[in-house]
Amino acid sequence: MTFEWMKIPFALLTLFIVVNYGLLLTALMQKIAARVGGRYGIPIYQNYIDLLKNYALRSAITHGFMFYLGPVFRLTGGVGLLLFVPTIYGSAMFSNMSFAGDLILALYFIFFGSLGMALGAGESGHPYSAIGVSRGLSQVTMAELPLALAVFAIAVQYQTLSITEIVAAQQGGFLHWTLFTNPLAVIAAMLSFLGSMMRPPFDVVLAPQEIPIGPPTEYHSAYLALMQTNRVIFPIAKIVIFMNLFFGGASNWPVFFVKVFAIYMVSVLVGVVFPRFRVEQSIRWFMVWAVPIGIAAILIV
Amino acid sequence: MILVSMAAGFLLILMGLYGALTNRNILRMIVAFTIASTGVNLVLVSVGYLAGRTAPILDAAVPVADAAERIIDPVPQALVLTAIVIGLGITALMLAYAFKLYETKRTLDISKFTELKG
Amino acid sequence: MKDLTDRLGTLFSLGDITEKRDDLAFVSVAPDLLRAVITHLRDVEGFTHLVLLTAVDWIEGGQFQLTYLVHNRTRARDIGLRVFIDREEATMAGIHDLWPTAATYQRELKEMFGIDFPGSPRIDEEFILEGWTDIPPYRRDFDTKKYAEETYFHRPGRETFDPATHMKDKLYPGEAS
Amino acid sequence: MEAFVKPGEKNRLKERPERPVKQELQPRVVKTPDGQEITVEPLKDYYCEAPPRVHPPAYAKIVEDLFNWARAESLWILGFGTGCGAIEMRPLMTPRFDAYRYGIQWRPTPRQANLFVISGYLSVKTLKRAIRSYEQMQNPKYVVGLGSCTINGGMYWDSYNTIKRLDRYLPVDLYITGCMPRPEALLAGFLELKKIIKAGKGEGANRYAENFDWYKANQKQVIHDWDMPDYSW
Amino acid sequence: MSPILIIAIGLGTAFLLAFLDNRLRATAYAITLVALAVMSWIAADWLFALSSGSTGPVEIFTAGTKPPFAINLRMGLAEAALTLLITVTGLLAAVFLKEPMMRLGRRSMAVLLIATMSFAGIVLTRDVFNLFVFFELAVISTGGLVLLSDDARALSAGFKYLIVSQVISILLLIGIIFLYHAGGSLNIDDLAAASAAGNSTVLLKSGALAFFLLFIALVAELKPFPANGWALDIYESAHPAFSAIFSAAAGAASLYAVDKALLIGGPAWLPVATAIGLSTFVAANVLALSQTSDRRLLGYSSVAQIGLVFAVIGQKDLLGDQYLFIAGGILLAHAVAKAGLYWLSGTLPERALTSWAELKHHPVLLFAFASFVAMLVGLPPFPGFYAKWQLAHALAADGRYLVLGLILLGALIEAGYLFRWFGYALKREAPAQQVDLSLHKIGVVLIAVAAGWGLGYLWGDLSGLGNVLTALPLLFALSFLALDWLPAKVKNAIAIAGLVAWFLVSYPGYDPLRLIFGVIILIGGAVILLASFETHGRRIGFYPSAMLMYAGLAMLIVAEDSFGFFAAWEILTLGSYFLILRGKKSEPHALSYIVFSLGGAFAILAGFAVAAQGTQPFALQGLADVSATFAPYVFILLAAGFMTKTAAIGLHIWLPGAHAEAETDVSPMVSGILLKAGLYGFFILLMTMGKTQFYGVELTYVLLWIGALSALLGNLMAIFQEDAKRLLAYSSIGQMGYALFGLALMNHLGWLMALMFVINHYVYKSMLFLSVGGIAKRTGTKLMYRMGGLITLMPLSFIAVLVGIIAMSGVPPLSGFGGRWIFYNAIMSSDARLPMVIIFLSGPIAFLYLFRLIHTIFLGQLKDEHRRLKEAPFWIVLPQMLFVAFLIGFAIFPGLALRRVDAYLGSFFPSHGLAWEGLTITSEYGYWSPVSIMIVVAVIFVVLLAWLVFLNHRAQKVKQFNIVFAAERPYRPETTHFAWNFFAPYRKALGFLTEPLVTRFWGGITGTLHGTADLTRRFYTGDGQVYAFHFVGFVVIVYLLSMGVRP
Repeated sequence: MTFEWMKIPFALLTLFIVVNYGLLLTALMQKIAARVGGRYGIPIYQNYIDLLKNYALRSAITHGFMFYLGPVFRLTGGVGLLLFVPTIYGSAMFSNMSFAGDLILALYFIFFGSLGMALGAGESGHPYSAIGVSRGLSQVTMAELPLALAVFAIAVQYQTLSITEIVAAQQGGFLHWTLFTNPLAVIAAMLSFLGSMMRPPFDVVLAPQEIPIGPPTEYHSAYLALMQTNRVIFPIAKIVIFMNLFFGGASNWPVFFVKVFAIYMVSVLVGVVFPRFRVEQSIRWFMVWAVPIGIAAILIV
Repeated sequence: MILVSMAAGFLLILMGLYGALTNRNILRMIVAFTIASTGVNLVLVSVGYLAGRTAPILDAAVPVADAAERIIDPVPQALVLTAIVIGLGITALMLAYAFKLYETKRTLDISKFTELKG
Repeated sequence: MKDLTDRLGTLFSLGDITEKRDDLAFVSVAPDLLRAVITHLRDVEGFTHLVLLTAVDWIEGGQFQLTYLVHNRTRARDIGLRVFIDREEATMAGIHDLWPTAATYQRELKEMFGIDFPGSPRIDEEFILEGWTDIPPYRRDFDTKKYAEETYFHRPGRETFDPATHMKDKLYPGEAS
Repeated sequence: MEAFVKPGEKNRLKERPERPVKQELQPRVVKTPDGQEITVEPLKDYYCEAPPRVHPPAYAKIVEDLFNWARAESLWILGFGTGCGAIEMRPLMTPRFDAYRYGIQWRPTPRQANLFVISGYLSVKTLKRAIRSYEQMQNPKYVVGLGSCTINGGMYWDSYNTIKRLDRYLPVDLYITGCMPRPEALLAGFLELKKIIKAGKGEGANRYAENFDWYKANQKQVIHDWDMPDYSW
Repeated sequence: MSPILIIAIGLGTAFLLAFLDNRLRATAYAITLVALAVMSWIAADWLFALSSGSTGPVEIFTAGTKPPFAINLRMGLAEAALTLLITVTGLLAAVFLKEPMMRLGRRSMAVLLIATMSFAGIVLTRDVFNLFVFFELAVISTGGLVLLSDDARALSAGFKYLIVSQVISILLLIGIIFLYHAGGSLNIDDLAAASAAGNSTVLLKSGALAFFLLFIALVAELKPFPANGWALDIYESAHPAFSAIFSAAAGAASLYAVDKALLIGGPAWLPVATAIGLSTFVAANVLALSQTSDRRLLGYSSVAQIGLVFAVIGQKDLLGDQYLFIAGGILLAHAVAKAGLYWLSGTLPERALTSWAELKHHPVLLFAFASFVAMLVGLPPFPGFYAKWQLAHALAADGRYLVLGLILLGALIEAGYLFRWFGYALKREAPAQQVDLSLHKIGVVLIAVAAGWGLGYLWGDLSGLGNVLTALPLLFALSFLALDWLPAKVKNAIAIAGLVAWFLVSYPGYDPLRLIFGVIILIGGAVILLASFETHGRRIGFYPSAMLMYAGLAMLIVAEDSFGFFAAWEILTLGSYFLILRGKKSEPHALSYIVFSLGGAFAILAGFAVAAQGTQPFALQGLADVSATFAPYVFILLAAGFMTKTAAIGLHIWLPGAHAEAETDVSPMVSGILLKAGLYGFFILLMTMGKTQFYGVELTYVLLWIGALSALLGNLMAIFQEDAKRLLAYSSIGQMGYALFGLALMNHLGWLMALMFVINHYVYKSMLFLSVGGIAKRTGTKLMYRMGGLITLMPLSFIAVLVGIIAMSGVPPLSGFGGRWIFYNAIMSSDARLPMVIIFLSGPIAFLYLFRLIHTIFLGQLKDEHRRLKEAPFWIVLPQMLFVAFLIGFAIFPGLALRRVDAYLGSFFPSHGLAWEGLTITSEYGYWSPVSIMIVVAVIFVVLLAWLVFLNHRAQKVKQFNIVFAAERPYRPETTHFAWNFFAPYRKALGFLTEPLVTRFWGGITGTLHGTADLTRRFYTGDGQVYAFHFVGFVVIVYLLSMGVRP
């Protein structure tokens, strides 16, 4: 795999598809959550409007250099993550920029956006931003652990760190998926997934009403719009990793849509049923439930 | 005879040591040490004594030629002499100390001189 | 309740005693006696809870009436101590050392009535009103309507009714008032 | 809208004596680590002093119409309940009324909200906070006055401590009458607001910026201890 | 000239003085000095003659006849050396004692002469009774000289001394006479010959008892624990010049007397000597821990050192021809240092240890103090160092591990209190007192210093292992002592030039591994030194210390044999100790650093000694061939030693304070560079010894766990720090844990990762320490919550920290990610799964403290007092910018540094290497293309930034309080800056892991030691009679024990 100029239009195409799918998907998920609560919910196109409105706001303020760059970091993290992971299995073009690095790159690039965001939020000087970041970082350390264990387990299982090869190893029927060949790792990873989706019970980072909404308290207008854009790309990019590692990947777009939807649903289903954990509670929860499963996963492969 | 004097010597040493280690009065300690060193001297002499021989003084009575057979071992005698002299020196020094100690604190109780410890 | 007021009467020289209910009585106390009485009530009679501290402006008599309402949790009864102080020199000794919450009441009274409690914490800070420059608004010589008219923009065209006549007119339009 | 506000209308109210600036906002001398003494002027050093700007609409009408449509369909309300009306707002989130259907949602921070619902009477003390919050919202932004208290003082018309006409202090786009208006009335009001916005008439923020001095004078008229910069960015 | 003249001159002059008019004091004093000088000259003459081989040992027969009929003296090499020591000490003491002697007149001078003469006599004589006579003369003259003191308490001390001496002399005389009775001679050699020949009468029955009495009486003169209270009182209260004699001359003489006596007793008595010596060494050192008076502490130390030499005498059977070298090395180092310290104490009017703080105003005296302390502890380049090295090897070769262990333990305790004292001198508030700077006193001290260094050179030459003092780097470092009068900027330029030049000279000899370390140490060191251009004035003491550390490091990586390695290790430890001690509040931390480091160094010494099994010199490569019996022990000892330097968890408690309290430019040196010494050690260890089993446990597996735990706990503790430099220090513990983990993986990529950590950690930790240091310089605090919002004022520092934390947290696209990528590839081929769980956890935790660092310092609310701050000084920013450039370059082209190393590591681990093709680096499992990552990220970033600027270019710049604050407004920056206890919920959840158990453990150990010392002190009641009892009891116990163990 190497770079070809043709990859750029395909990367943009991927981005376009994912943004649109993400906007609709997020709205759909909100609708589903609303239905659980007995509400009708937002229109399916509401996210487009919100995004457009925020991009169209006329005024903006800035707290400084890092504040300005924060959303850029954030969205770069999302877009980069999406592009560093092969989207469609078997398509040289939709493997995008995955020639730049393997699974490890993807796992560590997740932090890129968070770091920039945290810095930007920090420069806003708002204490709630800092509190939110503190909570988010605290929670993510423990939430990431089961994922790291699961990833290590399957990397050992397939003896490779290349995402493409991991997907390749799962082809030939759904029974070859990691989900069935290494269920413990998948369970551990999915528990970790819950923790990283900013949905209940792990949404104390944003905690609306309590610390307004945590890190982005000061963000607005186009900054917020960039972050909203990321908010639709980033979960999908993350889900793509999960899909590739655990659920056999996707060899075409329809399968991609279905699988992403299904995985996303997991966090939504959990989210609508459970109340919010405090940070130390969620850390303990991960330590007690997710980490042992992850350890078991790496011990038995 | 030798045994008696040696035993007496050791007895004196023990008495001296006992006295020196149990008496709190500095002067009594010095006296006790003098007794002990007398005992030491006695032991010294009795070790060198050989029954039936004469003092190791080479004069007309004891010609050089047969000195080895007739005199007792001269070395302990010499040692005793030296030891007595040295003992005297130390006793004098101790007495001088005792005097000075008494001057500073007007007491001769050894257990009162414990500014330095630990 | 009677037993309590009797007991109090033997210890302190009390003023009027009004028994409102079985579990509520009001006693008038001289300002310099208040502290003794209320401490006694708190420490001996078990009135551990300061329910409220409020004031009434008896402008006609030139007096402020302070009411200290204390509550006995175990016996479930209240006693109110009434203290009358001079309206012109409105100063009273605070009880914030007995109940820390009293400081807040005292702050409010300072702001709303202009009754001073020297030594009470933050007594001179603004409480509800920010930047108030007029006479304290709860004093009866403060004309709130006039103040509002002078201070705030009013929307013209507003009608006001006396609620009683208005309802009477509305419900029984035929009857002469 | 002009029916509500006549900017420039002369103040005919009693002048109040000036109050000195609060202690904590007065300049103070601070010692730096290397021993110099510098003066910190809180109002100047901590706050941006720039006045608000008028932000013109997009140069192309069609674009502005699109934007206005989006703004109208995406009303983000600041979660700030000023009076008893706040209690009438909550049911809007419930299944019974479900305001989310109309693109309405609540934001906890003024930075991200563009609709400020003044839900009931405003005491002078709250007015100060409401102004601050309003100014921290981003242009374009809308104000809806809820209930008679915001219109003419309502039952507090003769109170020494509540304002009687909101539109003298903030550029109100819409009043919803009632004491209190029920949630249905609120929904109806919001739909009306959408029409206003779509018609390109929701320019309260620009109106506020244009008549900033007038608004500010009115505000300072009642808020005697003005302990903030003129515009809270 | 005949050696007997030494005695004759001493005696004769003393007599002569008696006839001199008491008013002619100056004359008398001159005569005394001349007499002592002549005595010294005779001894020196003999020493020269004997050591050059121009003459052999001679016997002098006093009465013209041979023994037993006359007394004979002997002048051999040892005697000559000791006599010289004694006479020179006497001479210097006489110089030092000028004022009291002139005041007290000729008698005091005569007594001094007698004392010197009698100590020399004790050394020279071969006759037991003559020995007794000299001892008694020594007692009498001591009794006299004690009174020279200004201290009124000396009187009672002298008397106590006399009491015990009386008991001793009784025992001695009885012993002598019965020995004579049994052996028929008073001559030591005759008696020894008789006993060696198995002559029944000598060592049987009464003979044995007789020897015991003689032996124990002589041993008593060594002041063995616990029968030594009297001697300590003398040490404490006598005039320091006399205490010097008492410690150096009397101690040496008594030791030699015992040594001679043991000729009679034969090897059977050596274990007794060992036991008494060792127990005295350890116990006296423990007791010294709780002393507060300088002279009493020195007394305990003297007792301990003499005990050590006595223990060495106990190893005489083992040491063979090295005996004199070892015993002499320790004894001379002790004598010179102790005399020097006593003399130094004579220049200070107050007795509290802390009152030595006055010395800090006198760099020369401070240097003297440091030299003496190093001499006593046995650090290079002093004789004790070589002696200890040889001793350890001899002991280990013979399997006397207990002796070795106790000696090292005692030495460690001794180092503890001596360095603590040195710390007082440098860091405590000096009391209002004047150092007595009389030329003759200072001169005497300086002569002792010179003697120490001279002996160091001599011993280095004699050791046959390579003279440390001839190593070029060390000489370069020491030359800064002479250059210390230059302005700091000039010295800095010289230092940088020296480092670079040495690198240029030496790098052709490095293999790729050493090259990486070499670049970091020398070039990296030079870059950090750029920051030192910031300082003004002369910065006395900084450059010798820093360059000493660099010299040690430079010598470490070129060391081929264990001795060179160890010497370099000690040098760098010492240099870094002085460097760390320079920090404002670093006194306790520097102390724990040196104690841990020396503990580690002793472990290394023991490890090498066990490994060498007597082979000298022992090439480092030889570690590969250590027999399976010893291998695990060697591995454990060396690993423990290296772990004290890398501050692995459990041995880490010195690090945070030491790094955090150091000066701005010192922190990066000790963190970025010094820690690498430990890693280098591990490289050597693992390269040679590889996997080693200990009772079935794979030791590298244990290291894996230790590394993982260090990573986790180091990181975890870092996130709870409020002090920025402390945070970085704890983070170093974690980072070193990672590197250790990588090494312990024992595969190709693990090592590559460790190397990558070596490079990366140097760069970003140096950068961060400099940055934080620069900020601390400007803000005047290191507490993060007192900073905030500095981004606009110090943008360059911010960029450095930003780049540093991106690199450190392993977020692409900077170089930290490369480390993580290699790490994952490395663990893929490892079987150890469980420790990885911990490593996985510690990665994200690092993110926490890094964010905290950048957030609380640069973001958030700017404080009032910081409003006018300027960017950190140019010279502090410059290296940071170099590091930033390097980090970015290294991120794009890691191959420049790693490719060769990768190939080199292939010679150890052929499999699992990396393939470097074009822009992509490929491992067996995955691939990584740094350039592509950089480009993709940069393109996306720039596009999005352009988009945002397009939308938002008119954004209003607002100020710090323009935030939404729940409709309120902030009042003060302090209360608006969320910084203190930043990770409070984390503390709730995982704070239990950071309970300071380790600190408590080590605190418990030192507490127990101090408690023991305090308890034992109570035996020293100060009552002379009790001391006599102690002695008698000691005699009885030793008798019972020694008779019990002997047939």
